[in-house]
Amino acid sequence: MAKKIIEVEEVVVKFAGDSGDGMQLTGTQFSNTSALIGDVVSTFPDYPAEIRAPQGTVGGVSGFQLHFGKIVDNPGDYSDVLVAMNPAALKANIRWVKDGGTIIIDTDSFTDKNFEKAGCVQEKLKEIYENYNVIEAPMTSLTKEALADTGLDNKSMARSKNMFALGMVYCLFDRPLTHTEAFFDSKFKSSPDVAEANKKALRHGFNYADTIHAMPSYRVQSADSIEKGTYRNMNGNTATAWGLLAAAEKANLPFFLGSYPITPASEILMEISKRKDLGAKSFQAEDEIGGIVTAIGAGFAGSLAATSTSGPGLALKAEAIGLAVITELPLVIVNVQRGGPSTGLPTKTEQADLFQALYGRNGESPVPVIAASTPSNCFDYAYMASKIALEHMTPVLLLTDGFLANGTEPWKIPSMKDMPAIKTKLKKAGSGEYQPYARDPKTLVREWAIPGTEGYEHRIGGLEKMDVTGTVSYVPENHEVMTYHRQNKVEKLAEVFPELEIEGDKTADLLVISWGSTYGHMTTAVRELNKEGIKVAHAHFYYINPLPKNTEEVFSKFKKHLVCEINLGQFAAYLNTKYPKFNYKKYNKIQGLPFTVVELKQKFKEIIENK
Amino acid sequence: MAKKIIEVEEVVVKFAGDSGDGMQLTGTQFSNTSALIGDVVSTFPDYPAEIRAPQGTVGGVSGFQLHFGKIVDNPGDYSDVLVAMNPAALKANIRWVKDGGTIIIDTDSFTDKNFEKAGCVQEKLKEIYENYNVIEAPMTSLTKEALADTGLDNKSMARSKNMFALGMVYCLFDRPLTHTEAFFDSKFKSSPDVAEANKKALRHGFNYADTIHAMPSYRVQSADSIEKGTYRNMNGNTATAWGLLAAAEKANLPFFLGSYPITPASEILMEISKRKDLGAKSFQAEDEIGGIVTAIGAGFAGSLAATSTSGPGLALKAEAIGLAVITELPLVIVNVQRGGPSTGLPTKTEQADLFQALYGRNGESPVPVIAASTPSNCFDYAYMASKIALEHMTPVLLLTDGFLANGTEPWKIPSMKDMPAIKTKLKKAGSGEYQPYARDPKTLVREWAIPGTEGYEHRIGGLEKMDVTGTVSYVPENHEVMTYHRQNKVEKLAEVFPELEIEGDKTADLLVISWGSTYGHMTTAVRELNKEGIKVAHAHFYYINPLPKNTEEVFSKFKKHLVCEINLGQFAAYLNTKYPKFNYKKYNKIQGLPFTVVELKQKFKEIIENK
Amino acid sequence: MSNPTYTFKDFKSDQEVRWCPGCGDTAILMAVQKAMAELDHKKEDYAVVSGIGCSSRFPYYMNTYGFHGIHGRAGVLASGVKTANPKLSVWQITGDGDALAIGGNHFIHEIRRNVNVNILLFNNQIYGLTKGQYSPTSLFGQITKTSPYGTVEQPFHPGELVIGSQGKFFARSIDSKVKETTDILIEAEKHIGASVVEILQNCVIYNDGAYDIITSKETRDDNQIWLEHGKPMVFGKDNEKGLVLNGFKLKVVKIGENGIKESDILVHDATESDPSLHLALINMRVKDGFPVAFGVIRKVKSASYEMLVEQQIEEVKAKSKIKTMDDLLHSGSTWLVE
Amino acid sequence: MSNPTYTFKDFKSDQEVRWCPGCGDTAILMAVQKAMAELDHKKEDYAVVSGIGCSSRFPYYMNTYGFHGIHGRAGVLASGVKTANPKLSVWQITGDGDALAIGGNHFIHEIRRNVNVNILLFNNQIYGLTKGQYSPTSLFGQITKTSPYGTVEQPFHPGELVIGSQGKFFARSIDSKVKETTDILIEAEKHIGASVVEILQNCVIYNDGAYDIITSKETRDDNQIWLEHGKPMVFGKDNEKGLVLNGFKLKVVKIGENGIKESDILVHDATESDPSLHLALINMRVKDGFPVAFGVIRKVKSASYEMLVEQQIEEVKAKSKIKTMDDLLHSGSTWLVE
Ligand SMILES: Cc1ncc(C[n+]2csc(CCOP(=O)(O)OP(=O)(O)O)c2C)c(N)n1
Ligand SMILES: Cc1ncc(C[n+]2csc(CCOP(=O)(O)OP(=O)(O)O)c2C)c(N)n1
Ligand code: SF4
Ligand code: SF4
Ligand SMILES: [Mg+2]
Ligand SMILES: [Mg+2]
Repeated sequence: MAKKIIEVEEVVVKFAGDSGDGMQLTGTQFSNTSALIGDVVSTFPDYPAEIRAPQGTVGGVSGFQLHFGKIVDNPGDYSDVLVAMNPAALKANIRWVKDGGTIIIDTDSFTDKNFEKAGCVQEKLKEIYENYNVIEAPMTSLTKEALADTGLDNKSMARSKNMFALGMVYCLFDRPLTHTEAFFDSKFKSSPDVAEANKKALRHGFNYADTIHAMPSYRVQSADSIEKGTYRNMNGNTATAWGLLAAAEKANLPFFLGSYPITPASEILMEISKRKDLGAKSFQAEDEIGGIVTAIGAGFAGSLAATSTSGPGLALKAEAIGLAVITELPLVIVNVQRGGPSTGLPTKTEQADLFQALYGRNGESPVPVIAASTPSNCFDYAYMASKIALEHMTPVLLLTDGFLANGTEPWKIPSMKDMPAIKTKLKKAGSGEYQPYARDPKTLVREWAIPGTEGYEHRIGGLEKMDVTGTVSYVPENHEVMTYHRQNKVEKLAEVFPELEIEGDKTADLLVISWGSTYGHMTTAVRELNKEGIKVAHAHFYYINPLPKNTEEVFSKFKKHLVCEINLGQFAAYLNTKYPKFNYKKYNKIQGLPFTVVELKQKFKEIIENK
Repeated sequence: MAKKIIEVEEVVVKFAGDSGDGMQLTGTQFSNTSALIGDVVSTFPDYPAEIRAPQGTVGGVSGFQLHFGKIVDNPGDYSDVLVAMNPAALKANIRWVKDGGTIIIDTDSFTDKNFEKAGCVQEKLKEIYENYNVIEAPMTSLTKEALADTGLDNKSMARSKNMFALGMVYCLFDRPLTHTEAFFDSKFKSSPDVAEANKKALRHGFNYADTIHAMPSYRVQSADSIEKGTYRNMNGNTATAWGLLAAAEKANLPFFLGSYPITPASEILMEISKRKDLGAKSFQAEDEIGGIVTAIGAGFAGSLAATSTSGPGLALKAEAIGLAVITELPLVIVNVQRGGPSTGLPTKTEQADLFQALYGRNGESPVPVIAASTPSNCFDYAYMASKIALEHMTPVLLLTDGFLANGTEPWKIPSMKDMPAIKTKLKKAGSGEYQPYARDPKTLVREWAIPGTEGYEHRIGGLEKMDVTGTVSYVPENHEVMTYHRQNKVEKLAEVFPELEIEGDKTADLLVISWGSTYGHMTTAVRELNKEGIKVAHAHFYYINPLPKNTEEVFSKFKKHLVCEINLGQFAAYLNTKYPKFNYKKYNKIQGLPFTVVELKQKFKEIIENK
Repeated sequence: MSNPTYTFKDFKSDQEVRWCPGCGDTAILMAVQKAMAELDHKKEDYAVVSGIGCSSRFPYYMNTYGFHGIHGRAGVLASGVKTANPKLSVWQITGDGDALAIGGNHFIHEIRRNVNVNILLFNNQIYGLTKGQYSPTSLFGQITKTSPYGTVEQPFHPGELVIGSQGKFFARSIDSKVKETTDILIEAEKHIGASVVEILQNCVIYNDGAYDIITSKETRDDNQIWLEHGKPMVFGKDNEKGLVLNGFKLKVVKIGENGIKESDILVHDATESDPSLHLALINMRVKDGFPVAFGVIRKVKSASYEMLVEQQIEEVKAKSKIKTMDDLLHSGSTWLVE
Repeated sequence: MSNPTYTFKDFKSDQEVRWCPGCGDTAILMAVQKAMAELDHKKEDYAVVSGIGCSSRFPYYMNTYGFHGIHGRAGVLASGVKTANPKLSVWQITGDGDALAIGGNHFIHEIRRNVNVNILLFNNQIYGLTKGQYSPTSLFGQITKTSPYGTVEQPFHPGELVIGSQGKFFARSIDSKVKETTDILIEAEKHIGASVVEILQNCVIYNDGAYDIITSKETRDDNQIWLEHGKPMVFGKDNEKGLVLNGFKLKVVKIGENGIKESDILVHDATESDPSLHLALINMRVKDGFPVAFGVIRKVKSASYEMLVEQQIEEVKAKSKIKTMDDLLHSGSTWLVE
């Protein structure tokens, strides 16, 4: 796959609407606020060509584009976020929105009449929904509703909808409202009700975006020379859903998802529920426990079964994961991490469920853990998770996070025939003796006889089972035998997992270490430093339990080891349990946000210099 | 507290009943079976003095005592397990049962009439229930029921109840039935129905003990010279319940337990539900989640609140523990570990929930973890857990296990006035301004204003909160601040935790390391080796998160470190995350059983010799 | 000590209400604040607890003690608070997802135990906060984010589930009817035991108009019946329609037609302990030609859990010799080592 | 392909039955084995799943595919198996603790969804496996290991909860009545949708005699009524008693007394979709002077969840252009890089 970079250090936002919609004011407010909190900002207002173009037409669209971030030196070409107050604004600006970007629309003005005025058709919208992260808001009516008790007339109320829009964008980027509020207070000193109305609309917009768990789409772009092929945009949650479906098709098994909605994982369930066309079954359970246990039931019955959730939901599934471990059934558990603890910051990203994924169960219950690193490779790792689950008869935990789930990037469409084969452990009727816990001596994997298969009736369950025969057993030594079987079965996966690779300058003293969604920022930081002549190497982990078998060997080649994570150092602690001989330094950030390349580079340099 | 040793390497069992009850046969079968699986056995049959003493009288009691284990050279003085087929048998033998030992009685024969014959009164039984682990079984009727379809007459059926009793004892000690089955097959070759009946009764007894989750009481005895004072017998679960109650009384708070029954933790709930006399409230919830969340509610409302469970239940509580972490409410979570994963070996002991206790939650959610080491010090650590929870406004996890829960030992009764003071963080009405998340700068602890207190109305919850004020906040930097506050608050406990102590020979090269219920075996093994002139030192951990602040210093004094656990090495892995510079060797056992002193000594010697 | 008098404003917290403009939750907030102002508790004695959902943000907007819990656990949070301190007036705010999906078990057990909590179920027939997936009260066939081809599940009827769980108090209201809701809430608070108030709540974003057939100007007179204990069950623009028994079923009749007199109309008895008729009233639906029942449908006296707990404690305390921890420590068999 | 004929012995597994001698579970095991032998499925098409409890050890004793799950999750385990493979005959074994305490939520949702599973609820009004704590069906005031002074909670009535959850099939039987239980189980299996069969089960160890008042020789004729669809609701030694309507309530009458004729007696209609009368039948209790109802009390036709899922899949498949994963990958907007 082509290398990717992530450029969330700088963001381009465009506000677009009718000339009367107050887009210039809106844009100015946003840039001032950004500047005040320390961003570099570059702006580009574009007024309609005609002075008095008819309302609602493309000619009448007024726009304000701004580019903000740590290092910014132009107003940007393509925007990450477009606010379109009407169809004309959308039509005029859509081709300048980055693939997979976020588009916020005022649904109230997306009427047939306005489409007509803009000279385009409603149908067009559908396509846009597919390729962008569209956030809908009936801004006009919500603003009116919000201001209903201000005593303002209808028109004046509607005029504040630009502030509603601004509030939403403030929410997406965690901007404080204070600057704009102060602006209105001073501007409308003499008519405090107008000031109040605008501030109210602003706050309501902010709250609205918060309430509906609106999230910005993280944009990811291919950087290196692009391979030939057919491409599409892909976000992490859809990629995950599709990866699972692809594995089921390849393995020639029905697919079953048992799940319960939770931000930011709900889209996986939403996507699978669309896929009735491929025969996929989605079971929206009453809770997360129901989600995983129906999946375990479906796995027992012969489906490729999965469950999808985020941190609080994973906590609820802990007991049932243990059941899948001891019954040695295939199951994929997708955890889309978000900011914690508890409900925490549900719409933000974090990598703090690693400990939970590795250790969050009673007893000795080992589970393979793998992690995707870009939105589109969620497809590959969801596929791999399924392959491991089916070939090794084990639950597998796939970690993604809010950053990947909502991130979008162009993706070269794979062909199903090129996907690696999946050889299930299905026991065919009439294929000789069956012992539920007899194992392949090399991989320690048991066979899968599913209900409906004549002659292989047997019982499984959560009580410890006798080696080979699978009857209930309390024999002390047998428990030890089975505990090691389960442990070794997972550890042996290191034999089939790909080896750890090093990117960047292999002669460096410093190896920076990462896993999961930090890949893009890490690799960019390393590449940029290398270009600047600073030596640094990078090891990124996709396979976490077990670790790639050459890990120790790779680590040994470097003098310094820096583990970078969006948590307080969970992977670093885990590495200590496996390879304690290295002295891991840590770089952590826990703000619900990804790293920035700038801060990474600075940290790397610091470490390199402090020899 | 006096040093304790645990002598589960050898067990004394006595079968006692009427002369006609077949106790000699029963005892012989047990000793033969034990010998066959490799135990050393010493037996002592004692027949009634009179040849034909009246049925049911003390004079007519026939007994068979046997002592088995790894090192045994007499039939034992006091028995660990007494099987009493009638009141006379109980009366005759009760004073030879070790304090807190297990007594299995055939309730069918404990009739008024039989009590009269034995010359004692029903009431006596009550006392026995208090001081021993009594396992009831209507053996006569269950045996008859089991043999109902054998065609045997009533009397012949009843005669097999000794085999039912034997089956129960086999179950308690995981003995195979095969030897006794073979014995009957050959003895009653000519009347296979009789053989069948006896085997059936045997199996039913075994299954019965299994079904009702019957567990042997582990016996623990004081070894060193006994301190003056008033003593009583104490088992781990009662001690835990009483420790919690004592803390509530000392802190002058109401006590609330939210719980759901689960082996081997149910007795804590059972004991608290008896304690209405002390005003304790026990809430038997619909599930474990209800158990902990009612407790969180009670903590919010101003009680010392606790929840008790075992591994699978702890898994279900994971999400709610996170809520207690982020709301910073006092809460004690008791986890009585059992054999896992999943349902695993519910009646057996294990130490494999350490990872879960430390890491089993979403997000960064640190919780202090402490562990008791003997049945009676469950009282002290339950008390300490409560003290930490109340003084530091945090959930605290107390780990015990099946071995402690069911273990009994003599215990010097403390006086409430000598228990350490507990200073709650309760905010009194009219005591100035209140900010929910303002903290004591030294300990980082917040104050506790409870509903009903005038003027301090405020809101808490699972979303990230603004530092100091406690309003909902999504500000990135604030999340980082709060995450570190929570982390540091727990880490600062090392300041108040007692330092790690070393027992045994401080000049040794080898430091053996342990935590939790292995203390007794470890300390005995160390002392015995020291007596033999072999140098070995011992560090036992009661405080696990955070670790005592002198841990590294203590470890540095030794060349070799051996971590011994009843799991696959969880504490060793945890130590690696904290002090990776030591090379921890591991000794693990995972058979649902405690270590034996013999195997520990052997292992220690091995390590010492392989320099 | 007499309680201060309050106005609803005393119950407004300083946090800005963050629901979507037009969301039915806002009106319910007003009704709760008004009810509390009229009731006889001190402000600090109110505890408002919730789970997770749009509706569950409620406690933040109340100037009382508040606890925003975790998803589905409002019922046990409330039960814990009330059992620990029976003096508090405990209000539980929960959504159709929070109470009936993930929290279904706690909901039915809280009702069975009859914990004296006011349970306000905001039923918008959708998961609002997570952006529009179907809930256990979404209609059969409803198209939502997770049922793009329509659901294949029959919804729960909250009232029916309350009856099935031994419920002693059930009332129904509509978000927009602030006055009626206020009155019902006051009655719910005064009732001892678990009082469930289902409030039909419009989610303007993900399920707008779900109740139009009941609430719209044109249909509301025919499609709503407001029950009052001791009053005949009449409805319609001029109260010209009513309910009568027809074997073991209900039937809508017109007064004056077919010889029906006003005295033939059923009189509402909310206190009847047999649940069958209440169930029939709860189950009336527009699609079957019935008006939907509102008001206090069921209100049956029964001891509440936390009171029985207190009572048992008093009884045991009176009898037991164990009064203190020291007593307990020395109870049973002990021995002296000298 | 005709199915082999079986005897109940074909369904015995080689594992020894480990329940206490005399435990009611043993008789139920026999009834299930007999029912399966009579039914028309192949042995390998039975899946028997359970939660945790004495009763939940059941699958080990059946020579079918079996899954002993975790506590409370029998309902979702069964739902997953059945939804994944609707061809299987799925039997769920669960106790009063497993189904109604920790598993209460899955229980009510499984019923609401109407998943075609046979749900056998072994109600012994106690937690057997964990040695005798009270369960959600334990009687008010019952003394158990966790209620040494008597419980203060009203029990659930499983049938009532089934009704509250939109239940379409509910039957009641007694462990000792193997023949009757067998017949009911066969009817439950043939019913499409969630069929709940509550079996009153005696726990000889922790709650012996809980049902004596219903089952003892002296009282059983007066305290049991076995309902049959289409038959009058009569009971008593000589069928001399019966049930009639009394307003919205039931009443016990004696045929021949007060001018009551046999034709006055209610005729049982299990298929009536309105649940009110079924609820009243379910709620009859000895202490109120009623016999306890047994047999198939409610059996109403309704599409089952997994069938509707299959149907929707077929419909969508027929319409959609996406037939394979490759189609999906190339659907929507794509572009070519050459
Ligand atoms: C354990 C857990 N699972 C899932 C979620 C995601 N979640 C939050 S609110 C909600 C549903 C809300 O629906 P409802 O209770 O009806 O409230 P509404 O938003 O409609 O008022 C869900 C699924 C969560 N926060 N926690
Ligand atoms: C998560 C979890 N919580 C608690 C338990 C302990 N437990 C096992 S069975 C049981 C109750 C059994 O009662 P019931 O379902 O009525 O079955 P019975 O034994 O009476 O047949 C409990 C509480 C468990 N195994 N797992
Ligand atoms: S999404 Fe719906 S329920 Fe939530 S605040 Fe908005 S209108 Fe109300
Ligand atoms: S404890 Fe009760 S329910 Fe369990 S097997 Fe024994 S008799 Fe049956
Ligand atoms: Mg809702
Ligand atoms: Mg039971």
